[in-house]
Parts: sequence; structure tokens; C-alpha cells
Amino acid sequence: MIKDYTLTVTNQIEVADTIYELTLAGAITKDPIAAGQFVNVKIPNPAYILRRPFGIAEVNVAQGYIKLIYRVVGDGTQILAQLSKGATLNVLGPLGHGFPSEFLNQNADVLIIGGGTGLPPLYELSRRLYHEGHHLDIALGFPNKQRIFYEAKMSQFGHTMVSTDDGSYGLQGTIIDLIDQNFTDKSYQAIYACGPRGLELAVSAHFKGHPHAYISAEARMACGIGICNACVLHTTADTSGATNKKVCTDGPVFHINEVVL
Amino acid sequence: MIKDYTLTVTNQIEVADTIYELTLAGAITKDPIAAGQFVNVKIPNPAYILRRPFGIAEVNVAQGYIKLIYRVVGDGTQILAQLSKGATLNVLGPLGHGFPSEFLNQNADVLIIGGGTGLPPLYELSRRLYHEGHHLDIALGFPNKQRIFYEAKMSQFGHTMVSTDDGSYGLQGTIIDLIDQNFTDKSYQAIYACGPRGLELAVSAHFKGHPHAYISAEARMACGIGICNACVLHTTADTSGATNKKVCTDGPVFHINEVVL
Amino acid sequence: MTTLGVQLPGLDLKNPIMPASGCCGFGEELGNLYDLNQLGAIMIKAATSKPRFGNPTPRVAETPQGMLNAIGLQNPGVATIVAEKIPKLHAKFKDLPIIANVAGSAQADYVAVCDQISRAPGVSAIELNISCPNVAHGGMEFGVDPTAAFELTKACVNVSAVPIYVKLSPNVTDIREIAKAVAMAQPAGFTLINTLVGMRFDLTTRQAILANQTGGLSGPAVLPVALRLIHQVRSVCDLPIIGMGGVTCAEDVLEMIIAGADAVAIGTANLTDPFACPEIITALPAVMAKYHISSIESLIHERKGKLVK
Amino acid sequence: MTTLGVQLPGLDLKNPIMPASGCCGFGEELGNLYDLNQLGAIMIKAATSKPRFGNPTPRVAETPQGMLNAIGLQNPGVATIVAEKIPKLHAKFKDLPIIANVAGSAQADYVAVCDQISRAPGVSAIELNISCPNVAHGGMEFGVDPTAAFELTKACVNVSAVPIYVKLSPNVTDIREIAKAVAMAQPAGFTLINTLVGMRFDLTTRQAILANQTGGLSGPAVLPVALRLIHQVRSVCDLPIIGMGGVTCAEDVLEMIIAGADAVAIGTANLTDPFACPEIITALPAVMAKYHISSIESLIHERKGKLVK
Ligand SMILES: Cc1cc2nc3c(=O)[nH]c(=O)nc-3n(C[C@H](O)[C@H](O)[C@H](O)COP(=O)(O)OP(=O)(O)OC[C@H]3O[C@@H](n4cnc5c(N)ncnc54)[C@H](O)[C@@H]3O)c2cc1C
Ligand SMILES: Cc1cc2nc3c(=O)[nH]c(=O)nc-3n(C[C@H](O)[C@H](O)[C@H](O)COP(=O)(O)OP(=O)(O)OC[C@H]3O[C@@H](n4cnc5c(N)ncnc54)[C@H](O)[C@@H]3O)c2cc1C
Ligand SMILES: Cc1cc2nc3c(=O)[nH]c(=O)nc-3n(C[C@H](O)[C@H](O)[C@H](O)COP(=O)(O)O)c2cc1C
Ligand SMILES: Cc1cc2nc3c(=O)[nH]c(=O)nc-3n(C[C@H](O)[C@H](O)[C@H](O)COP(=O)(O)O)c2cc1C
Ligand code: FES
Ligand code: FES
Repeated sequence: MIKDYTLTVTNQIEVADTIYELTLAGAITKDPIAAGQFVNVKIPNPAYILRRPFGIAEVNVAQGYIKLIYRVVGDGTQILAQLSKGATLNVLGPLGHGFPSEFLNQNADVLIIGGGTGLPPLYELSRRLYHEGHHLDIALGFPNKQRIFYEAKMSQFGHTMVSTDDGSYGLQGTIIDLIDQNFTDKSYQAIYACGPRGLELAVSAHFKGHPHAYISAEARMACGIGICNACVLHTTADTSGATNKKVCTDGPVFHINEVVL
Repeated sequence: MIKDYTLTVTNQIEVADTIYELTLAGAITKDPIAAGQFVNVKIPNPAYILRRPFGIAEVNVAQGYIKLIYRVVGDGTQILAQLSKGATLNVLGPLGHGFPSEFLNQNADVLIIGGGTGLPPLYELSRRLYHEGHHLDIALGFPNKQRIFYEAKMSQFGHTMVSTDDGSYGLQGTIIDLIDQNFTDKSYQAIYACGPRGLELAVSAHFKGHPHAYISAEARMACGIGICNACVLHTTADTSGATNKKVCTDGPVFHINEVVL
Repeated sequence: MTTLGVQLPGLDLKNPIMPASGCCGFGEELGNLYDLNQLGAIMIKAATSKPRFGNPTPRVAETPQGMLNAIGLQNPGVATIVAEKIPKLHAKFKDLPIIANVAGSAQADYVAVCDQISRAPGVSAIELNISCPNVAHGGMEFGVDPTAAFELTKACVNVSAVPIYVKLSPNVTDIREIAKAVAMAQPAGFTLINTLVGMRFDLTTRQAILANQTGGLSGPAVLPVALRLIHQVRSVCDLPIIGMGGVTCAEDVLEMIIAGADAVAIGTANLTDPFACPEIITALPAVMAKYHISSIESLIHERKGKLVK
Repeated sequence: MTTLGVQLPGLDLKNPIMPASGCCGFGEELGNLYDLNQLGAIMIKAATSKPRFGNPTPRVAETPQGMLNAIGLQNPGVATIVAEKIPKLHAKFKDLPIIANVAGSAQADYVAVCDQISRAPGVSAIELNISCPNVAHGGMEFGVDPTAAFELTKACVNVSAVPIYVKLSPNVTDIREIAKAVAMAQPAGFTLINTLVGMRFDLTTRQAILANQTGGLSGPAVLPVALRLIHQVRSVCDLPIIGMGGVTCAEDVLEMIIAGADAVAIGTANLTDPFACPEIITALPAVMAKYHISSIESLIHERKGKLVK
């Protein structure tokens, strides 16, 4: 059930250059949260009226917290980065649909593709898939070494390789280069990707026709709950636009064939 | 010198129903401050762009703090009331001109007339006049018993009497009733008044022609420093309005004959 | 007379609060979050004769205490709205008056849509949107021209089965001229304001943030402009006004009624907080008590008594 | 070419920043707080032919991220301004180009004031205020009528000894019409925007907060509207534009230049923080570096290259 939760900051750490991990405790974990869902966060500064969407990076039901991981890119994230322990935050969620995985066979081979701050929702997904016994290969791309985060944490769940745009760490190249050079010997039952639009376009092209290749799309949002039509995408089925998909309620996770990115 | 000081809240207490005393420490006390000057306070909430003017209620140069006393009447004061120790506040000041007193003879008889939240700047004035050896009579008016503050503190400096509009404490009546009934046997060398417009009009009428009767005027302000013309008053000398006075820079203290309230 | 109730042509409102068009879809999503029967009414998303995808994205941008939108009247078309969206809403929330928002690019479209949608069960009134700033043709073109606005309103009033409220544009030199012209066509009332035209630019790309370049400004930033325009229309006309523009709390609602409104719609505030409308409704009685307002109708009467034309 | 310098007709600006008219008096008070020679220029308070007290008080009210003012062109009259205010400012700050703001209620007044004030030593340009919303006659009346605006501008251009920048009103249906008409009178450029008309009401008294009822809205709330209007005027006209409306920081300055401005005035921000202008000037180089802008002139050139008419 979507609610406007008041969550308490129990921790905030800078996990890489300009990238923060925020731990938020409160009642939001009492209802089920799917991996890939997101929250819409009220910036704790009354000058800003639009909330900011962030993927849910981790759900801990036992201890009653969620984690968000975000990069400081503008005013809103700048303000979030200043929050310290004990501060409260209004968080609307959980929103959207998560990554589908009910179709997976036992011990399925799965490829996880994460680019930069697209990684957060894939962490929670990987954690769950791993505990369900699936075999994960994980390709992570970052702009450079300073911006790498969660490499070790992802490695817990499967074979993890990293590329950087500038070659300052791991393979120099794009995530598609990384996949082409390292992840071609298996045929994966499912591919889950999240990252900048370029990455998602490349993944969509690369895995064209794959029955279970999913991306989590980004869009400028306002409401996050389907009432404003800010976040629509054309569907591949009907480019006239008469039908369309809202990233906030129909997504953010789509099959790569479903929408025009 | 007027500066935009960043002051630190070192204390905040509710001295009467809805009335708060705020202690602010910082460099503002390093330059001289006259009794009757005011500050223009940035509301620590970015939704508000106009500052709020408050009289300086106390200056402590030795310990480096000033005090403000204000009543919660709207959004801005509501937000100020939530500040706790350690918070910082942008305070522009000191602004305007204080109460003139250089003309006073030694051990002069002086009448102080304070109504409600008009009292704050009169506290600092009384403190100074008392220490300079003048004899103070003090008439204070409040709406009711719950809203009385600083009666004991003012009593240190002179004979103090209180009236309330509803008679719940002291004399039932206006401050002019109080003066008529209790402060007519002396001829005061100076009268200093601050309070709501009604009080100031009554005081102006009552002491008409007195060479040293001063009021501190209120006005809706924006800049507080004379650049916006929000706070003008007509002068009694020229009601055509061609000449006029700004409360923020020409005042807030005026001789009762000077301006049209 | 209840404390919060307001009677307007076609609209028996249990309270003066309704979500504004474009900020509540067709009620489906908000209806999953709270009981919409609590609302005075609902103003559903614009309907046009054909389905519309609307403008390219990005469609929203933030501004100080406001936002720009350039949705471009995205909607599934009047046929689907009448066949699916409205029946679904009406079936779930029987007590909720529905105000259908009608837009178009030519007078004939508006007339056809009014004709059709005004006959849908549950639709209590039409909001005639002659003021959308985000479409290339129609919309605001009508709203800024007194003659076109009059003609269009008259044609729609003639064909509609329910009262018509005409939604005026704030992007005009003198809204009184437009209001007077529209009033001659005898609509039931007005709704105002639609959004102010604005822009934002991205410092990195040096381009407009919105794909449509310009967008409509809404949210608290526009409140003082909305209050002025409502007051101006009220000063030339007795017709009911549903006011909107920047309202976020019960105090704003009362201020808008003082300015000249008879009911108040909440737009952008729903996007910041989907529970904004029920929260405002809940808050109203205490705030009214604070200002000695015994009922919304009494505040409207008090204003009528005072108003100097 | 320096990093921040801008050359405009009559104005050799060391940086694009100047306090806007009505938000810096005649420079006396700010000049006691900081060295005004740091500024690109200063736009002094409106001058009218006769002294004006202006409107009754209260003259200001707060709005979300904005304020209303209804000062009503209070000023000591052109004679005193020319005899006392300008000489004092010019004597103290020799390097500071002064832009004199001229207002009036009839064309003859405007012409007379332009004639007189344009000859005052230190005055580098005139800002012709045909857009003040806070006076009963004149002001905005000229600014909303293309013919009147053209006539007035032409008469003032003819008589003025310095370049004239015409200050346009945002309270119009289509600012391009006004700008095109005014451009035919060959002024040196435009300044925009003046304030949007707004109102606030007091819940206790149920009356408008401002004694004048309506006031002009300024501050961050209007930034997106200002950017749109500047962009619209830029799209129909090559004349220099001094932009203003809601600018509070270096980022806003650059955004306004991208929108179409050649220099930027800071109004309301001075009232919130009297040191706003020097703070913005100080901040500009680092923010420019962040967005790879080598100089203000280069940003203007880049925009000119891109602009599709
Ligand atoms: C479903 C979803 C999940 C996301 N998850 C994450 C995440 O886990 N970690 C993370 O770092 N980022 C994530 N983002 C992107 C994140 O929302 C933006 O980086 C953030 O809103 C920027 O806010 P700002 O105020 O700092 O930037 P500003 O540029 O100042 O923001 C201005 C406006 O633009 C919007 N905006 C700016 N950049 C983006 C963007 N890339 N996507 C969508 N809206 C944007 C903001 O929401 C705001 O409305 C996600 C976006 C979506 C849609
Ligand atoms: C020179 C001067 C000294 C003052 N000293 C004191 C003092 O020592 N203690 C105290 O309690 N109050 C004092 N006041 C009044 C105080 O400024 C207002 O009570 C305060 O600004 C209200 O702010 P608000 O946001 O709570 O009210 P709101 O009503 O929400 O404020 C809205 C706007 O109106 C203005 N405003 C509202 N009431 C007044 C008022 N009475 N006078 C001037 N502007 C007002 C606010 O500054 C703001 O711009 C003084 C006023 C002036 C001009
Ligand atoms: C995202 C969005 C979409 C809108 N769509 C419509 C619309 O379809 N039809 C319409 O008449 N008004 C539309 N509006 C305008 C609102 O109904 C309302 O008039 C305006 O936003 C001012 O109110 P507010 O400040 O409370 O949002 C839209 C506004 C927003 C923010
Ligand atoms: C208090 C005040 C007084 C003003 N007086 C004048 C004036 O005398 N002449 C004028 O052309 N504009 C005047 N303006 C308008 C400003 O110059 C400026 O155009 C407007 O405020 C928008 O800019 P801002 O949002 O930065 O304030 C005044 C504005 C304010 C807030
Ligand atoms: S963000 Fe509002 S519909 Fe998706
Ligand atoms: S408050 Fe601006 S001149 Fe006095």
C-alpha cells in the first residue's frame, strides 16, 4: 500500500565520490516491497515542491529499514546529502512495479547489468535472486574509479566485473564491451539492467528478442503515482502514441520490447 | 556598521503565553548598538523571502549576545519559536536609530510606557538609563495576565505598574488610564513609549507638545535599510507627502510630533 | 446547511475542495489511496475528441515554489473516457460529483466532446478548458480572444446536458474583458486560473528543460496572481467561480474564497502530496473556527455583502 | 574582453550585474554597505516630474518565494533627483554607470523627465518604465498598448541625451507585439520584466493586505515567467535586453542570459540580502567555470549562434 511515510535517517555514508548511501528506518518495510520499486522523496526544504524518485537499494524487514543510494547531481540531492542521523524524511512509496522473476527456473542463470546510480535497485534484486539460489553474473559500469561503489557487495552474489569509461579501473570501455568480452559463454534466462539511457538503449539492442530482458527506465517525474502524465513513454507496439506507458506506475521496470526509450 | 551577522541561538524560553525570549550570540555586539535599534531577521525557512524586524531587547557586550523578545503571530514567528540551542540565524543589523537620551539632565525623571511586545527595546533602554542614574517610572500594559512578561525585570529599574485590558492583573484599563491614575505627580523630562498603534496614538495625544516624548513606530517592512520605501510615514510638518520618513532608517524612534502614525 | 457545504449550479458540494484537472488523472490512482467520496468533487483530466499522446518529454520542471508542466493534454480520447474512465470512477464513488474537463483545437471538437461527455452518467458539470498553454492550436488561443471565447462557450452551452464552467487563462492583459464576453454566453460559472506560461533552461545544455520549450507554471508561486485574477473576475461578474492556483492548505482555501471564489480546486499540491485534498478538508473546520468563520456559505455571503463593484 | 564584462549601448559594464530600480533607492544606503564601483551599473528608483509620496501603507506583503509591493513610485521628483541624489551618487562612485528610471502619468511628463535626467552627469542610460502596475494612471497603461508604447518611446528617444531601454510589462497577452511596436521607435534596448500583478488577503480582516489592494509580484516565484518573456522578446528582436525577475544567484544570472538577456538586474534579492549583488558577482566566475563558460560575452555569442528565429 502506497503511503507517505515519515522515515528516520539512521545512517548516511559517502560510498564513493559524490555518491551517498542513506539508511531510512520506519514503517515502510511493514508492507511488501518488490525489488525494483522506488520511492518519491520530499526534499526537506520547503522551496522545492517536486519530490525526487530513487530506487530502493535494500530492504531489511527484520530491522525495519530501507536504503537508498544516490548521486549528488543537483539541488535536491545536495540537500539530501546534508541530512544527518535522526533527521526525518517524507517518503512516498513503495511505487511502481519491480523486476519480474517468478518465471525463473530453479538455479537459473541471470545477468545483472548496472551502470552508475542505476545499480541501487539491482542490489536488492541480486540479493534476493542469490538467496533464492539463482546464479548471477554481474556487469557493472562506472565513469571512473572514484565513482565505483558496491563492487564488493555485489561480488557476494555472483561473478562480478567492472568497466570504467576512462579505464581507471577494470576494463576500459562500455558495459556492452564488458559483456561482449566476458559474459558471452552462458545463455541467461533473464537479463536485468538499470543505468543511464545510453546503457539501456545498448542493452535493448544487444538483447533484442530475448524473452526476459528487463530494464528499469528513468523519467522526469512529478507525482510518481500516475496522476500527472509527466513520465510517459511511447510503446513499441503503438508509436502513434494513443496508448503509452507511465514509468511511475506501469514501470519503472519494462521488458526491453515494451517501450520506446 | 550594518552587517548580515550569523548568530547562534544560545537560549530560547517562553516568557509568557506565546511570547518567547531568544538569546543570540555572535559578533553583532562588537560594534555599538543603541537602545531602540532593531534587527531584521531572516526566517530560517527558504519559502520566506522577507525578513522580520524585531527590537533589540538586551545587549550584553561582555558575554557577546543580544536578546529578542517576540510574540508568535504568524508563520515567521512560529518558525522562530521552534529554534533550539545551537541553531544559527541570519540577522541584519543593528538598524535604525535608537531612543535619544543625550539631552537628559543628571538623575532625570523619565517615564517608560510599554505595551505588549512593544516592551523589548524599552528593556534595554531602561537598563541603560537606570545605570546612568536616571529615575524611571514604568507603565506596562498587556492584554491579560497570561501575556505579562518582564514585570520583575523592569521593576529593577524603577517604580513599575501594570494594567491589563481585561483586568486579570493590575489595573483594569488602558495604559493611559494607568498613567492618569498613577504617574501624574512628576513632570518627566522624557517619555519613551513603544507598543501597538493605539497606544502610540494615545501617548502622542496625551503628551502633545512635550519636548521629549518619543515613540518607536511599527511598519510593514521589506528591506529594513531604506532602499525599498515600504515603511514610510507622512511627516506632521508636510502632510502633502512630498517629504516623509522611513521607519527603518529615520526611525523607528520618532518624536511624537514628527510623524503621522 | 453544513459547515463546509457549497451549492453551485449542477454541483452539490459537501465541501469546497476538489482536485484540479490534470492533477488527479481520472480518479483511479487517488481512489486507491483514499475514499474519494470525501471530496467536494473531482475535475478529471482533459478530454479531447481523439486520443492524444501529448508533448514529448521532459514534460515537467521545477521552479521556486512552483513547477512547469507541458503535458499537452494527453488523454485517451472522449470515447474511451466516456466508455471506461468515467463509469469506473462513478461506480466506485457514487457520491462524487464529476466535473469533466473539455479541450480541443477547433470549436467543432469542443462542441462534440461536450455533447458526448455531458451525457455520461456521473458527470455533473463541464469545465471548458479554453486556456491550456501547452498545445499548438486551440486551448489558450480561445482563452485570450473575447469573441472566440464567447462563441465557443455559447456553442458548448447550447449542446451540453450539464452546467458549463469556463476555465480562464491568466495569460491575458485584462481578464475582465474575457470574463465579461464569456458571461454573455451564459455559462454556469468560471474556473480559474489555468497555468501561467513559463520556461526554465539547463545550464549544461543551454537548452530549455522542457521538450516543448514553454510550460505552464503552477503551485504556490502563482497564488498571489490567482487571487488577483479571481478578485478581478469577481469584481465584474456574479457567476460562481471555482478558484485554483497555488493552494496548499486550509488557510489558502479561505483566502481564495475571500478573494472571490465559491469553491477551490487543488492542483499541484496533489503531486507533492497525494493526500493533500483530504488533509485540507480535515483541517478546514479548525482553521475556520480560528478566524470565526461559521461556514463556507457564510464566508461567501459575508464577501457578497462587502463587495464594492 | 574581461570574463565578466559586457558592452551595451551607453553602458560599459564591468560585469552584467546591477541592482534593479526600486530595490536600491538612489544608491545611498547600499553605498554605505559596500563599494558600488563593484557593480556593473545601478538602476536608481523611478523619477517623476513632481515629487510623489506614493501609495498608502501597508505597501508590501509576502507570498511563497515572492513578495508584493505597491510603493507607487514614491520619489522626491526629478528636480531633486538631478540636483541632489544623482550628483551625490556619482561623486562617491565615479566608475558606476547610472541608469535612471523614468515614470509618469502622461507622455509629456515622461518626455520632460527624460530630457532633464538624461543630461545629469553620471547618467549613462534611461530605463523607461512603462510598466509600473502600482499607479492609477500612466505606467502600465502605456506598457500594455503597442501604439501608446511606440509613441511614448519615440518621443523620449528623440529628447534623451543617453540611450533608452524600455521596461516592458509582463501583464500582457503577447509581449512580442509590444516589443515589436516599441522596437520601431528605435530605443537602445529593453529591460524586463516589471512585476506581475497580484493580491493577498488577510483572513482576520477579510481585506486585501495592501492598502492599494493589488501589488506587483517579484522574487524567485516569477523567475520562470521572466525567463519565458525574455525568451519571447529575444525571439522577435535583436536589441539588447537587461533581464530581471526572481534572480537570486549566479546560476539564475546565467540562465537568464541563456534565455536571451545581455545583462541582469537584481531586485527583490537586495531586500532579502543587501549584499546580494556583490555576492553574485563574486560567485559568477566559479559557476561559469563549472558550466564551461569562458566569459559572459561568449555565452551571449553562443546563444546568438543557436537562436532559431
Ligand atoms: C524511477 C527512478 C529511480 C531512480 N533511482 C535513482 C537512484 O537509485 N539513485 C540515483 O542517484 N538516482 C536515481 N534516479 C534519478 C534521481 O531521481 C535524480 O538524480 C534526482 O531526482 C535529481 O534531483 P536533484 O534535485 O539533485 O537534481 P536537479 O537536476 O536539481 O532536479 C531538478 C528536477 O529534475 C529531476 N531530475 C533530474 N535528474 C533526473 C533524472 N536523472 N531522472 C529523473 N528525474 C531527474 C528531479 O527529480 C527534479 O524534479 C532515479 C530516477 C527515477 C525516475
Ligand atoms: C521596528 C520594528 C520592531 C519590532 N519589534 C518587535 C519585537 O520586539 N517583538 C515582537 O514581537 N514584534 C516586533 N515587531 C513586529 C514583528 O516584526 C512582527 O510581529 C513579525 O514580523 C510578524 O512576523 P510573522 O511572520 O510571524 O507574521 P505574519 O503576519 O505571517 O507576517 C507576514 C508579513 O507581515 C509583516 N508583519 C506582520 N505583523 C507585523 C507587525 N506588527 N509589524 C511589522 N510587520 C509585520 C511581517 O514582517 C511579514 O513581512 C517589530 C516590528 C517593527 C517594524
Ligand atoms: C501536471 C498538470 C497537468 C494539468 N492538466 C490540465 C488539464 O488537462 N486541463 C486543465 O484545464 N488544466 C490542467 N492543469 C492546470 C490545473 O488544473 C490548474 O488550473 C493549475 O495547475 C493551477 O492550480 P495549482 O497551482 O493548484 O496547480 C494541469 C496542471 C498540472 C500541474
Ligand atoms: C519594492 C520594489 C520597488 C520597485 N520599484 C520600481 C520602480 O520604481 N521602477 C521600476 O521600473 N521597477 C520597480 N520595481 C520592479 C523591479 O525593478 C523589478 O523589475 C522587479 O522587481 C522584478 O525583479 P526581481 O524579481 O528581481 O525583484 C520595484 C520592485 C520592488 C520589489
Ligand atoms: S510521474 Fe506523474 S504520472 Fe508518472
Ligand atoms: S523597510 Fe525598506 S525602506 Fe524601510
